[in-house]
Amino acid sequence: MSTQASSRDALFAYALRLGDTSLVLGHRLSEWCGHAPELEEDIALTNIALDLVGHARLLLTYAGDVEGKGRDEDRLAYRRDVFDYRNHLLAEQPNRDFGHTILRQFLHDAWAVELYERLAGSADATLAAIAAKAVKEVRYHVRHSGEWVVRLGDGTDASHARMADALDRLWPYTGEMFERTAGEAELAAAGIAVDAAELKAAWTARVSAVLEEATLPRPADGWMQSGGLRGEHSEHLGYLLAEMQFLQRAYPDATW
Amino acid sequence: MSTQASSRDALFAYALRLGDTSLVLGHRLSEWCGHAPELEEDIALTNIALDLVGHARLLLTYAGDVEGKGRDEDRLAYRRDVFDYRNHLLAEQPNRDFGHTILRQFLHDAWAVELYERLAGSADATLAAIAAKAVKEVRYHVRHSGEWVVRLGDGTDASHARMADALDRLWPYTGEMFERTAGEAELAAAGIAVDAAELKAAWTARVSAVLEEATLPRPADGWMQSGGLRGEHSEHLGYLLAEMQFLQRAYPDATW
Amino acid sequence: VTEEDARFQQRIDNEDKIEPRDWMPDGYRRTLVRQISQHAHSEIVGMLPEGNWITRAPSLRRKVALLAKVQDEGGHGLYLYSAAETLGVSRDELVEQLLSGKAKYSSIFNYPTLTWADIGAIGWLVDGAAIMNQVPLCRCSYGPYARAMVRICREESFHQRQGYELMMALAKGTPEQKRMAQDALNRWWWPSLMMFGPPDEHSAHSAQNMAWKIKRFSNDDLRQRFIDATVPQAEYLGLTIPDPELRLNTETGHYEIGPIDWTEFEQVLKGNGPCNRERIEARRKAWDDGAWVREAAVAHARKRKARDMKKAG
Amino acid sequence: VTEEDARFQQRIDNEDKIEPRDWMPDGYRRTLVRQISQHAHSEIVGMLPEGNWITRAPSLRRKVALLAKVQDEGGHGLYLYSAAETLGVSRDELVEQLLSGKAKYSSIFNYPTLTWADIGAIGWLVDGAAIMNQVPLCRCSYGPYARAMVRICREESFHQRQGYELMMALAKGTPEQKRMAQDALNRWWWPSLMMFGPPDEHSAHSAQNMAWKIKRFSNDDLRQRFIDATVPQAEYLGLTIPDPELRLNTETGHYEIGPIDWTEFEQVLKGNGPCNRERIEARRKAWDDGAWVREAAVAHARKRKARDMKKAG
Repeated sequence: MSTQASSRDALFAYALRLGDTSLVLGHRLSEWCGHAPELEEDIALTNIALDLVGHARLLLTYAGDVEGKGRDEDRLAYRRDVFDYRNHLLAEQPNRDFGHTILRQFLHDAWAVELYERLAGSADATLAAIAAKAVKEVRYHVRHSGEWVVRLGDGTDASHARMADALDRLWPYTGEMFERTAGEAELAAAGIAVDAAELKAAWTARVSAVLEEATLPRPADGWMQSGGLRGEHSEHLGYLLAEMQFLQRAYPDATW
Repeated sequence: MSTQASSRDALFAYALRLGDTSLVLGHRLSEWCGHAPELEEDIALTNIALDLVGHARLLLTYAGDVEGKGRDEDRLAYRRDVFDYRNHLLAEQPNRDFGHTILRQFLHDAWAVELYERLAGSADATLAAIAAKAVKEVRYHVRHSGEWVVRLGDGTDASHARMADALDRLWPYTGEMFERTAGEAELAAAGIAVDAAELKAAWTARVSAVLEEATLPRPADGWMQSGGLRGEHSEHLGYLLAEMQFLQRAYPDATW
Repeated sequence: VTEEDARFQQRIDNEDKIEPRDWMPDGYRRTLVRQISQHAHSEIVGMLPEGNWITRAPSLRRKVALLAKVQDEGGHGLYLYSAAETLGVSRDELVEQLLSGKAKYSSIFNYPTLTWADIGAIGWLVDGAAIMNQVPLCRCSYGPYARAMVRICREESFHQRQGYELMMALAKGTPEQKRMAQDALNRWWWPSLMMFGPPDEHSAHSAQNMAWKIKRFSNDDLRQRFIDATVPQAEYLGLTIPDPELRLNTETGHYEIGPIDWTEFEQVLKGNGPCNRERIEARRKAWDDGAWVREAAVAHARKRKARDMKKAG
Repeated sequence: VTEEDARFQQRIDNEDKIEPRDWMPDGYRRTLVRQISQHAHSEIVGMLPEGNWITRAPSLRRKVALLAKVQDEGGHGLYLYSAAETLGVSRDELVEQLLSGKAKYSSIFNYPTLTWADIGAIGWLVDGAAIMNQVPLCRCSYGPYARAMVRICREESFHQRQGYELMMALAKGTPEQKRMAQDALNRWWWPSLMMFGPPDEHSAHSAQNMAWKIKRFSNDDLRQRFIDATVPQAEYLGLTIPDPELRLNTETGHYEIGPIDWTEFEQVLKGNGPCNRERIEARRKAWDDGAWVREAAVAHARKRKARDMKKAG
């Protein structure tokens, strides 16, 4: 019973990690809608945002089912405060310019594609099905964001400088992607989860190749920021949630 | 009974107009805290923000008393959505640069000082007391913001251009200060309120003198924006409220 | 009237489609460029008021629907710019005209979205009015425009149903939601009616555009159709049209409305709407902030081509 | 040791106050400039984490209190820059050093404020620790610094009581509020202990600063005082200090704590704290964005002076 409870907690935490990261990153991308550098890219970013919010819906719904306390996707998305969010810090970093946004996206996508490819073979049928759907979309995302990283890194001097700055800022947030949630190792051993720590090599290879093509030197792995998986976020997430959750908080009894 | 009710409604609306305008403008100023062009000004802007939020507390408390439904200052500040806010549109305009902020402040202060000087003689003892307290502070505000308008208008070419731009943007929001809330004319006739329409001449004289000293041509009175007194705001207010109200909305049962 | 003009008019009268490489009168080309680009700009600027609620959509389902809708509008902008390009004008030129204020876009997008209900009202009323205007354009004499409109109308009518469904959820929801819905209807009703343009007696170009089959119905006719379709929908929602003079004329079967305040319309057209300045500034900022990205993309493509040629050589 | 040095040390030993125009050793001056400006910078940077919650304060009463508190910190910055200026260094130079990263500020402000409870925790713990450090500075041998500290300590202790009262409201509030308070204590406890600096055996300059009466107690002594004062306060709040090894030594009467993770402290010092970059960028942005304002003020003052002289002449 206690083992069952703790493996349920672990699965809940795992689904939240994936769902929250998708939701917050999708939110950040959606902030671009109507404001991108060109119309085609406006449509592309919105498309990726749509996919990510779509993944978040599936994952949060599943998290709610696993938890078994009757919380649905909206309850989880709209009624948790910052310290109950489990997204990667990378996802909540502000958009800054398009270069930062697309690099943040690429660093995430390179992780997500490795993750979902493996998770599609999960012993957990729901996770496997979600991953199988997501991986097709995420393959497109990583190609799209990777191409932009190359274009902007190996574009003009000005664009190269912006991308180098973005890389310098965002790199310290990449370490967290390879941390484990509580119980994740056990879930992985049971064939349910993918152990995030094991994605590091494949991610590094993928990212290195793109950065090289983009003529951007890969930063050394220095001190890494951490905290998202424990609910210790940056100061940015609180503002994001205040905006996102306003209506559900202001009209708690309403159905939309 | 019906007259009494309608004069209560009018007084409620009037107190909200004054209270909401103070609160929203104080909020905007408070966004500068820690970010002003120099330390002395950081302290001065915060001081004015403090005064304005202070006025808002008195006015909203009184509005709640007049309404008689048990709403206190926090209930009114934190639990009304955008269409129940009655502030001037001028107050909610975003800060942009320091020049816009200080000009917005001056255009308001020049109105507030005329208003409170007259309102200090109100037949309503509470409004009279609030106004008597406020007018002392507002006299300092208008001197402070007016001096900055002069300094920046008659400073460098760059500062002059910024102030001219600010004036061009903000002028269409000044007309609303001389509109009346429902029942305001009747309240004014009873010696309770100050009829906003009657402040126009004194405001214009005060503003014209400062603009002249600032070498800024006074814009023609063209089409004026309107709506704040009817709860029809700009798109900015919703974001301001989502941020301001987050904790009260997220934890509705808490006392802070 | 030249012989070419007469032959052209004959083709129009035969309901032939005019295609990009066909001869056409300068006036026809100019009118189409103006109308199609104005329509494209409206789609692009129209992303802003709705985009304003994406980050605040009240459920994930609604958020996804709104994202998809705004994305569709971007897509419509793309088709329409392409249709305009077939008439010999580049997208960059058209964008330049929008940003400089030389080109217009639909005035309706100069109103703010203040509450979530505005998203419903835009779908129901603004898209509804747009469809009334646009369905006849599917039979427009200029082929590329007509074909773009077929696709656009299909998506717009989906948006319109979605908007109505959103209003329904509010109108049947809590008292606060219903109030929000009514408030949105109050604010969007009159501007929606103004979307059909000035009354026929003040409408320029109409006769020529009718003859060219760019326009097939008069402003007032389309407005009346919209009113007749919308009033019962409002009733079904349990919402009140903000017009005390509204009444059904049982003889004609049409709803009659009170006078439209055209001064407001004129002011918004002249740039004095609540959001004119913000809309254009938002587009200009996106364009200016994106300049380095577009330049880098061009520079990279050039580098890549040079490398490929070197390899091939 | 020169005769001047000896005479100076004699004055210090007599508890004389050193004043700006008095002779002083270069090392004394340098140490004071470094310490006072670092202290001033800490006040200014310290406005940011708390300022982060002004727009979200949960009641108007709390909002006013927080605004006033952050304003006080700006005021402390002003006094301290003035005290530093008496040593022959300008405020602009000092600001330059902060913005270039040459000068330090207290590392505690490189942690984020994540919830409202952090505002309470900062008042209670961070201001509490600051007071422990600062009260002895009211007797510092350098007069202007000592006098500034008297005023600052009075205000800080008001802030500290306010912070504790805020924590009390949370700790006695709803379960969610209590959880928020505990979470804040968990995150701020160890960084607060690190505010006293490295353990005595690793602390540079200490002996000289003690002799000069710039410093009067060792880091570990002050840290222990803080722990002894704070642990019972946490108990009174019903909150748990996040240290499983914490225990009261009944013989010494002091609380003993588990080992402090100095690697984290080192990383934050080195610039790798959660907010180092953001804090300095926020200050730099304020400074850069304000350049035109400061320039205009100077230009205007010059114009005015020229006009006044013309009038007078």
